[in-house]
Amino acid sequence: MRKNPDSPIRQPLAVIGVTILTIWILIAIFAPLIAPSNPIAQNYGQLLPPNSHNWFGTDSVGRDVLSRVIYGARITLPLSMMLVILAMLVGTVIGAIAGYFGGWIDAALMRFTDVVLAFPGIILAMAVAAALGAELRNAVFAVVLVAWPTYARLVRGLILSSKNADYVTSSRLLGASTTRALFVDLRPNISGPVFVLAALEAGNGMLLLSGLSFLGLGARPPSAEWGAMVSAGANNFDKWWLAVFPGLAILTAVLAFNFLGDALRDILDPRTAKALRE
Amino acid sequence: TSSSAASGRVLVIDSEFNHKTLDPQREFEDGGNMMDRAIYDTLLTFKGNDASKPVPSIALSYNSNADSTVYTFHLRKAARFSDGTPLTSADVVYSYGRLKNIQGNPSSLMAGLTATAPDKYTVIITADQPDTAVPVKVAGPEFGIVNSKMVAAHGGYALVGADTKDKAENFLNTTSAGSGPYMLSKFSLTTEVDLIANPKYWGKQPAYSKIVIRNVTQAVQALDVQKGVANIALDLSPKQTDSLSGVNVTAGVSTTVWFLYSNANPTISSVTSDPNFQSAVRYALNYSDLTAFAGKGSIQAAGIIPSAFQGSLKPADATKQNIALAKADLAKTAYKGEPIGLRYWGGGAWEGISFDDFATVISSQLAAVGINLKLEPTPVGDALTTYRNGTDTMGLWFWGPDWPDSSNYSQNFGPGKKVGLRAGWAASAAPEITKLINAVAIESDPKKRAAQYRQFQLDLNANSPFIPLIQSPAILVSTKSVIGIATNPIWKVNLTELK
Amino acid sequence: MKDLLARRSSSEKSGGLRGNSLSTFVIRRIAIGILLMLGITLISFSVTQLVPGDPAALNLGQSAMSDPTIVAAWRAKYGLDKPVPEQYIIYIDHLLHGDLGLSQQSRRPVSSDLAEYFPATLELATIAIFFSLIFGLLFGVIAAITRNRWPDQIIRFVTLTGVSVPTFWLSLVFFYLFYFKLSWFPSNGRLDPGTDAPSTITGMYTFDALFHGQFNLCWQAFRHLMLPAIVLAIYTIAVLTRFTRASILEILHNDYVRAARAKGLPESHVIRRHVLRPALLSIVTVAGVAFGNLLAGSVLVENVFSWPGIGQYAYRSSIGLDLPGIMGVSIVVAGIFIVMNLLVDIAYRFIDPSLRHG
Amino acid sequence: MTLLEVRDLSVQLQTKTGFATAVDRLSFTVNEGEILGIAGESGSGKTMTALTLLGLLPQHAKVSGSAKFNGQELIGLSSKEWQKFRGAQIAMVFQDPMTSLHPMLSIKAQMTEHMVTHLGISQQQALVDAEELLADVRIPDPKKALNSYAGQFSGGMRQRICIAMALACKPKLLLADEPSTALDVTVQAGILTLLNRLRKEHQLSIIFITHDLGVLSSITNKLLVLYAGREAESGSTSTILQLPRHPYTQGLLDSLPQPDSNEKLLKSIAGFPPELGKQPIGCAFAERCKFAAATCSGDELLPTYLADSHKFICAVDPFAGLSINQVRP
Amino acid sequence: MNQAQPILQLNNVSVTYKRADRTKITAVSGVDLTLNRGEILGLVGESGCGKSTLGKAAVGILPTSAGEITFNGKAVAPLNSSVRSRELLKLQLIFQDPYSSLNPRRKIGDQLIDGLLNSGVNAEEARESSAKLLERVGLSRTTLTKYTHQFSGGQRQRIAIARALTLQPEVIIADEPISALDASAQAQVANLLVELVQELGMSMIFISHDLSVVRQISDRTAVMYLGKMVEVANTLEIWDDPRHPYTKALIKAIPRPDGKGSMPLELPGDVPDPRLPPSGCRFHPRCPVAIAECSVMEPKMAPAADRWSSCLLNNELRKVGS
Ligand SMILES: Nc1ncnc2c1ncn2[C@@H]1O[C@H](COP(=O)(O)OP(=O)(O)OP(=O)(O)O)[C@@H](O)[C@H]1O
Ligand SMILES: Nc1ncnc2c1ncn2[C@@H]1O[C@H](COP(=O)(O)OP(=O)(O)OP(=O)(O)O)[C@@H](O)[C@H]1O
Ligand SMILES: [Mg+2]
Ligand SMILES: [Mg+2]
Repeated sequence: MRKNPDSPIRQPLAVIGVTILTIWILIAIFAPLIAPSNPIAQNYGQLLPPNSHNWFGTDSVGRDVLSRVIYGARITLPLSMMLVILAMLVGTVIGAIAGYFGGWIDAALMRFTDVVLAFPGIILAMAVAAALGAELRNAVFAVVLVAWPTYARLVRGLILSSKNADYVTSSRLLGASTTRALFVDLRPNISGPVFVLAALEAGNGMLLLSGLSFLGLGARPPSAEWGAMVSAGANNFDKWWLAVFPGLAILTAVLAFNFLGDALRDILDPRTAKALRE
Repeated sequence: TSSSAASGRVLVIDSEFNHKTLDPQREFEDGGNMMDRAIYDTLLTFKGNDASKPVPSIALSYNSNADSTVYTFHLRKAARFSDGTPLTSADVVYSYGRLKNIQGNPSSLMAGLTATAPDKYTVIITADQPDTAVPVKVAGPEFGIVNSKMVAAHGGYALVGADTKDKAENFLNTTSAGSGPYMLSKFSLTTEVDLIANPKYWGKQPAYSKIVIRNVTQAVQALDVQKGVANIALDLSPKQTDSLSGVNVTAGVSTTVWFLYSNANPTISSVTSDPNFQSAVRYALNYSDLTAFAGKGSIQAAGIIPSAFQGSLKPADATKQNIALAKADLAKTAYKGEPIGLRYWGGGAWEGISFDDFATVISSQLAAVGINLKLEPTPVGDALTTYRNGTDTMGLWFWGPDWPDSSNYSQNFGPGKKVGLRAGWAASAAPEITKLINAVAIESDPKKRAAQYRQFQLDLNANSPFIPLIQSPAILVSTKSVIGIATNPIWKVNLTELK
Repeated sequence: MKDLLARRSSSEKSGGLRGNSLSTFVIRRIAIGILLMLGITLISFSVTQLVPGDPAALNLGQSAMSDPTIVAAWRAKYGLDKPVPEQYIIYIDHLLHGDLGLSQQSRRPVSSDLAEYFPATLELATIAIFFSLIFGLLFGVIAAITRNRWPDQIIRFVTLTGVSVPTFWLSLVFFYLFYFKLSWFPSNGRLDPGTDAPSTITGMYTFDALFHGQFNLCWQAFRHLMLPAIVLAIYTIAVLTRFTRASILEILHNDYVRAARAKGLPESHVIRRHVLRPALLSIVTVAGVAFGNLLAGSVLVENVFSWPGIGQYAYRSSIGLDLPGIMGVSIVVAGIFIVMNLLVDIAYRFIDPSLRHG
Repeated sequence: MTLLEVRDLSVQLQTKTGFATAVDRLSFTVNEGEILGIAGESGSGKTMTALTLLGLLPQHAKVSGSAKFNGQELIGLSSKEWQKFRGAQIAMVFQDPMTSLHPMLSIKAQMTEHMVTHLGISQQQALVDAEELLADVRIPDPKKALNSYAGQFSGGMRQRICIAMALACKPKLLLADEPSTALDVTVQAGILTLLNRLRKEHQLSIIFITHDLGVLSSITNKLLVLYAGREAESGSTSTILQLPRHPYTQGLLDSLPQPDSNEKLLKSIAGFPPELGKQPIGCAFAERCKFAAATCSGDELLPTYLADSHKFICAVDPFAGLSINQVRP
Repeated sequence: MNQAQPILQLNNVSVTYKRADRTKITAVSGVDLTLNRGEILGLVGESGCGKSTLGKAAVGILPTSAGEITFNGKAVAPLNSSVRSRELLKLQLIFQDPYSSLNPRRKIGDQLIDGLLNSGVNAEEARESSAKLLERVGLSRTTLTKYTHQFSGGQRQRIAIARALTLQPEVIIADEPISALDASAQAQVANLLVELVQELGMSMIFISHDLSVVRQISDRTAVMYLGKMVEVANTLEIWDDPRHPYTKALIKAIPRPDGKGSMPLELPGDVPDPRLPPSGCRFHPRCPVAIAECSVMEPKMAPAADRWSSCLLNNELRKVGS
C-alpha cells in the first residue's frame, strides 16, 4: 500500500529561506543605492566601533563595514550561483554519461569520481587554489573541482535505478530509442533531485569559497568578499565588528540556501529524497 | 626534554614564527635571530635598540687597517661553550668557514671575506675589497660561534663543499653548541621553542631561567598579553595596541623601509619606465597619510637608507606631496589612464602592516591624480618570483637590512644591482650613481662616507624607479613585569638583556 | 549530509557486500583502495604541476636565489630538474619505500613532519568524533521521536544553522568569547606554555599522559583540546543528528516496528532493540566517513587555533608551494579515508547479521 | 461467551485537508472460539479497525465509541495499559510477512522478547516454549530456525513464524490482517488450515480481515462487510454468502470468478469506491449501485435485522423475499 | 478452437539470470508454448516459477539463453540500444505493478502519446487518439493532464493498459495485471482486458497465479512449475480433468466462496531454490503421488498434442515415452 499521509510539507522553512535569499539578492542588485558610503572610501582614521554613523563600524583603513558587507553580496552571491551551476553541469554530464553507457565507461568515470571524492575536499581545493594563484576565479575553479562528484554520483544513481524501471521498459517497447526513453522519462526524475542538491550544495560551496578567501587563497582585499573580511577581523580580535558582521552575512546566506534545500527535499517523494541523502 | 623550570622565572613570548632553522649559519629570519642571539655569542654585538655601533662580546677589542681590508679581533679567554669547552679562535674560523661554504641564505655575508687564526685568541678577517661593514656584519647572529668539535662530530663541515657535506643542521636544531646565556631545550618550526639558562655561561646569569617562545597569530598575541598568558607580544601593529590595557608598549621605529618601484625597463612598460611617470607617482603620494595608516612609531622614509644608519637623510630632505607637480609630470607622459599592475604579497603582513591594506591606500591616493592601479595581490612565492625576475610593472615591497650598515643599500639599490634589476634599472642607466656607489665602497673615512650615502639617496629620490615610503614601526608589547625591553632591528628583542 | 555519504565510494554500498565470502570481499576492497590511492597520487601530482610560481624562489633566500649554482643544486636535491613523468615515477618509487620526499619548507622528510603533526590532528578529530557521536545520536533520537513537534523543530533549526555556520568564523567567535572574555578555556596550543609534552607513544598528548599516569597533564591537554574540538564537531554533530533522525524515521516506517509494538513491548524497548540497532548500522558508516572528513576539515579550525596539526601543515605547504608537503598530506589523509571506508564496510558485514547469514 | 464487544466505533484520520472518517460507527461482537471475517475493498477501513483494537492507530487519529474486551473498555487506555493487552490478550498478524519480521534480529530474539515481558518467565523457559510453538506451526527443525534470521525463510514460513509469535503469550483474540493475501494459493491453503486448527486447539477467537470472500467462506463463522468505512451487511458467513441482501455484498460475490459459469466476462461492480473523507451522506454505495433510488441519499439509513443476527443497511433492499436461486442464479 | 493459427511461438526457450555474486539461475528452462491468433492463453504457477521471466523474454526484454521466439513468423529480437522494429511494436507487455509501470513525474498524456510520436503521428492526433483510448478504458479525457498519484491502483492499471494499446498491438502479454488489485477492481480490469482483446481482435497471454480468474477468461491454460511447463490444455479440460498432480493441487487450493465452509487443500513444502532444481521431475519432492522413478527420470512433453502434461504417471506420456 502506498500511502504517505503523514508528511506534511514543512513550508515555513522554505518561506524563510526564500525571503532571506530575496533580501540578499535585492541588496546585491541595489547595493549602490543602499550602501551608506563608498565601500572603498578610506579615512585612515581609527578602527571605529559601531556608531550612529557607521552602523557596523569601520575597518583598518577606515572603510565603512556595513557598506562593504552590502557590496560583498555582489561578489559572493553571483559567484556561488556560478559555482553551483558549473559543478551541476559538469557533474550531471559525467554522471549521465556513466549511467547511460555503463560498462567500462561507467567504471572508469566512477573510479575517477571516487578518487576525487576520496581526496580530502578542502585540501584539494586549497592546493589547487594555491597552485593557480590566489584569485577569486581560481578559488571558484577549485571549489567546482571538488564539488562536481556529488552531482555525478546522484545523477548516475538516478539513471541506473530508473534505467530498468518498468516505465522506461514500457517506453522502449513502444518504440522509443534508449536515448529518447532515458531523456524523456528520466529528465523529469533527475531534474528535481539535482536542483534540490544544487540548493543544498550552494550553501556548502559558499562556505568552501569563503573559507578559501579566509585562508587568503580566494578573494583578496580590497575586494569586499565576506570570507576575506572575516580574515581581516581575525587579525583584530578586539575589533569584534570586523569579523562578526561579514560572518553573519555568510551565515544567513548559507542558511537561506540550506533552509530552501531542506524544505525542497522534504517535498520530493521519499525515494528520491533517499537517493539525495546518499 | 628539559630540566624543570620551577627554580626560576619563566618568560613567555608570543611570536609569529618565521625561523626555518636554528643553525646559526643557516638561519636568516629575524625570529631565528632572536633565538640564536641568546644561544650563540658573536665576536661583537649590539646593545639595546642600537644596531649601528658594535660593542665587544667574545672579542674584547678589534682594529682594522687603513683601507678596511684587514680586521684583527682579540678574543676573551674566559669564554666557554655550554659543554664547558673553552671557546677559541679555531671555533670562530670554523664557524665563519661554515657560514661561507654551506652556501645557505646568509652565506653572501661572508662573500669576499676570509677568517684566519694566527693564535688561539686572535682572529683575522681579510676582505678581498675594502669592506667597512665587517664589524657590524660579525655582530649578526649568522656569525654566531659554534663549538667546532661538537658540530664536526655531528656531521658539521666547514670547508669548501660544505653545501653538500655539512649535515649538522638537525643536530643544531636539537642541541645548542653555543656559548651564549641560553641553551635550546625544545625546538619546533611551528609550535614552541624553549630556551633554558646555560648553567656554565661564562658571563652573568640571565634573569629568566626559562624562555618559552610560542608561535601565535597576531590577533591572539593581543589577547594573550592582556591576559598575562604571554609576557611579550612581538608582532602587534600600532592599531592593535591602541586599545590594549594593562600592558607596556615599547614603540620604536624599525629599520624596515617600504618602497614602491615603477619598472624602469621600457620593454616591461613604456609608461612606468618614463621618469616623468615615476616622478608623478612620487609627488602624488600623501606621505603623512601613509604614516598615519601605518600607525604610531612609523615615520616617512626620507631615503632608502633607514634613519638609524650612517648617512641617512634628514626628515627635511624627504619628498613632499605636490599634487600640481604630479599632475604636470603625468601630463608629460603618454599615460592615458589605463590600469597599471601593482604586484605585492597578497595576504602578507610585516611588522603589523598588511600589504593588502597598504596597497589599497596607495592605489586610492594615486587615483586622485589620475593614476589607475590594478592591484595584483599574489601569494608570496609567485610574487617573489616575478619580483625577482624584474617583470612586474610596479611593486610594493620592503627591505630589511642583511647587515646593519648603509653599504647594504648602496650595494643593492643601485642601477644594475640586485634590487635595481628587479625594478628594471639597467647597469648603464645612471653612470653617476654607479660611480658614487663604487666610491663609497672603498671610502674609509666615516664622515665622507656619510656624505656620499646622502648624495646617493638624493640621487635616487630625484631620478630612479624607487620611491621610499615609510619605515614601519617596531612595537613590543609586554606585561608590566618585564623590564629592560628594547626593540632591535636585527633580533627584535635581545632576550639576554631582559630583567 | 549528502556530501558525507557521497564520499563513500559506490563499490562500498551494501549492495556490493552481499554474496562474496569475507576474504574475497576484503581482498577486492583492498585492491580498489590501492587503485584509489594511485589515483590520489596522480591527482595530487598533477595539481602540483599547475604551479606557475617557482618553489625554489620561495624556499631559497634572496641572495641564494641570485646564485644559479645554489638554485640548480636545490632543484636537483628535490628532483625538480627531471622531466615531469620521470618525477612522478620516481615519486611513486619512493612512496613504495615509505619515502614521501623532503619538505621544501621544513627541509625534513615529509614523513617525519607528518609523524609530528598528524597525532595532533588525530587527537582533535578523535575527540570531535566522540562529541559528534554522543550529541548527534542524542539529538537525532530526540528529533525522530518528537517528530514535527517543537523539540524536533528546534533541533532542525539548530542543526541547519550548524551546517550553515562558517567554521572559521565560529572559531574566532568561540575563541574570543570562551578564552578571552570568559576564561573558560586556555589559550592556543596543545599545552600550557613551557609544559613538556608526555613522552611519545601515540603523539596524542591526552592518551600519552594518561598512559604515563600524568593525570594533570592529561587534563591540561584535554582542556586545550576542548574548544577546537567543539568547533570542529559542530558541523558533524549537525550532520549526524540529521542523519540519525532520517534513518530512525525511515525505520519507524517499517512494518516490523509496528509488529514489535503489537507484541506489547514497552516503547523504550522497541526503540532500543528494533529501531536504534538497525539505525546504528547506517550511522556507523556515516561516522566512519565523518571521521575522515574531520581530519581534512580541521584545516580552518587549526588555522584559527594555531593547532599544530596536518591542517596547518597542508595550509603552509599550499601557501609555500611545497609540493612534497601537499602530496604527503593528501596521500595520508586520503589513505586514512580509504582505510576508514574499508573498516566501516567490514564492520558493517560483522554487525549486520542478515549480511552474515544471507 | 462474548469476548469482544464493539459499539459505534469511529476512527478519524488526519489528512491534508483535515480529519476524515475512515471507520464510521461500527458495531460487532466476537465470541470465544469464533472467527469473524471482515471483508471490503481496499481503503474500506479494515486495517484501521484492527489497529484500533490494539491502540496502534497513527498518532493524530481520533477514536470514539466503545470496544469492550472481556468487559474491559479498551478505548481511551493509556499507552502503559495498552502494553498489557497487546501481545498478551490480543495479538496481531500482519499482511506482509516479508516486512513484518525484523531483518537484523534473530528469530529467537523476536520470539522470546514479549514472552519474557508478558509471562514473566525466564529466557531459557521462553526458548523452550518458542521451540514448541514453532513445531506447532509446522516449522521444520525449530531449533535451527530459532537461530536464523528472517531473510532465510520463504514467505509462507515467515507467516507461520509470525503466527507462532502472535500466539506465544496465549492471547484470547487474534487479529489477522490479510495474513494470506501476499501468498500463493497453495501456501494460503496451508495458513488457513493452520489457523483453523489453532482456533480449535487453543479456544482462540480470530478476526480475519481480507478482501477475498473465498477465503472468508472457508474459515469464518461470522462476516462483516464494510464499504467506505461503514457496515454494509453482517451475519453468519453461510447466510450472507448464500443469500446476501446488500447489493454491495452481492456485487462482490458476483465479481469473483464463478466456478461453473461459461461466461467469458466476470461481473464487476462499476465505478470506484469514494476517496477517504469524500463519502456521501446516506448510502456510500449508492453511486455505484444499479438499484439506487432517491431514498438512498437519506441522511440516516436504518439497518434491517433478520433472523440469525443477519443485518444489512440498504434503503432499497432489492433482494427482499427472493430465494437463493433467484439471487444467485 | 477451429484451425489454430499460431501468432507467437516459443520453442525450447531458456532464460538465465546472472546474480551479482556471479551464480546463475535458469529461471525458464526449455519451454515450448504457442499462442494462437485471437486466443487468450492463461499462464499460471506459484510465485518465482518464472512466469514474468517468460513473459519478458517473449517480448524481447530479456535475452534468451537457448531456444527461439517467433512473432508472426519472425524472430523476436532482444531489446538492445537500437529502436524496436516496426513489426515488434505489435507485441506489447503490461506490467504487474501499476505503480512502477507509469512515470510518476510525467503527465499521463505525455506518456500515452509517446508511442504514437515515435511512430510518426503528429502530436495533435496522438492526443486525440489517446483521449479516445482513455475513454475506452473507462477514464475521462481530463486524465491526460494529470499525474499518476491522483489515481487508485485499478485506475492506474487501466492507464497502463491504454498505454500498451496506443500502437494497436496484435499480441498483449499481461503479467499479473490484476494481482495487485482487490476483488472488485480485479474483475473490472480482467473484464476490460477480455473485452479489448475481443473487440480489437488481439491475442493475449494472461499471466496470473489465480487459477480461478484464468479459468474464467482464458481459452487455454498453461501451468508452470519451477521454470518448466507442466501442463498445457484447453481451460475447461484442465479445470474438469487436471492431469498433472501439480495442477490438481493448484485447483484444490482455491478457496470457494460458497458459504459452505469447505477448506482449501494445502500443498506442503516450498518451491525449491531455482539454482538447484530437483533431479528428474522437478515437482517430485512435493508430489503426493510420486514414485521412485520420478526422482531420476525427467518427464518429457509431447509438444504436438493439443493437450499435454509432463507427468510420468500419465498414461499417454508413458506410451509416448516407451
Ligand atoms: N496513517 C494514515 N493517515 C491517514 N489516512 C490513512 C492512514 N492509513 C490509512 N489511511 C486511509 O484510511 C482509509 C482506510 O484505510 P485501511 O488501511 O483501514 O483500509 P483497508 O481496508 O485495510 O485497505 P487495504 O485493503 O488496502 O489494506 C484509507 O482511505 C487510507 O487511505
Ligand atoms: N533480475 C533477476 N536477477 C536474478 N534472478 C532473478 C531476477 N528476476 C527474477 N529472478 C529469479 O528468477 C526466478 C523466476 O522469477 P520470475 O519473476 O519470473 O517469477 P514469477 O513466476 O513471475 O514470480 P511472481 O509470481 O512472484 O511474479 C525467481 O527465482 C527469481 O528469484
Ligand atoms: Mg489493510
Ligand atoms: Mg512475476
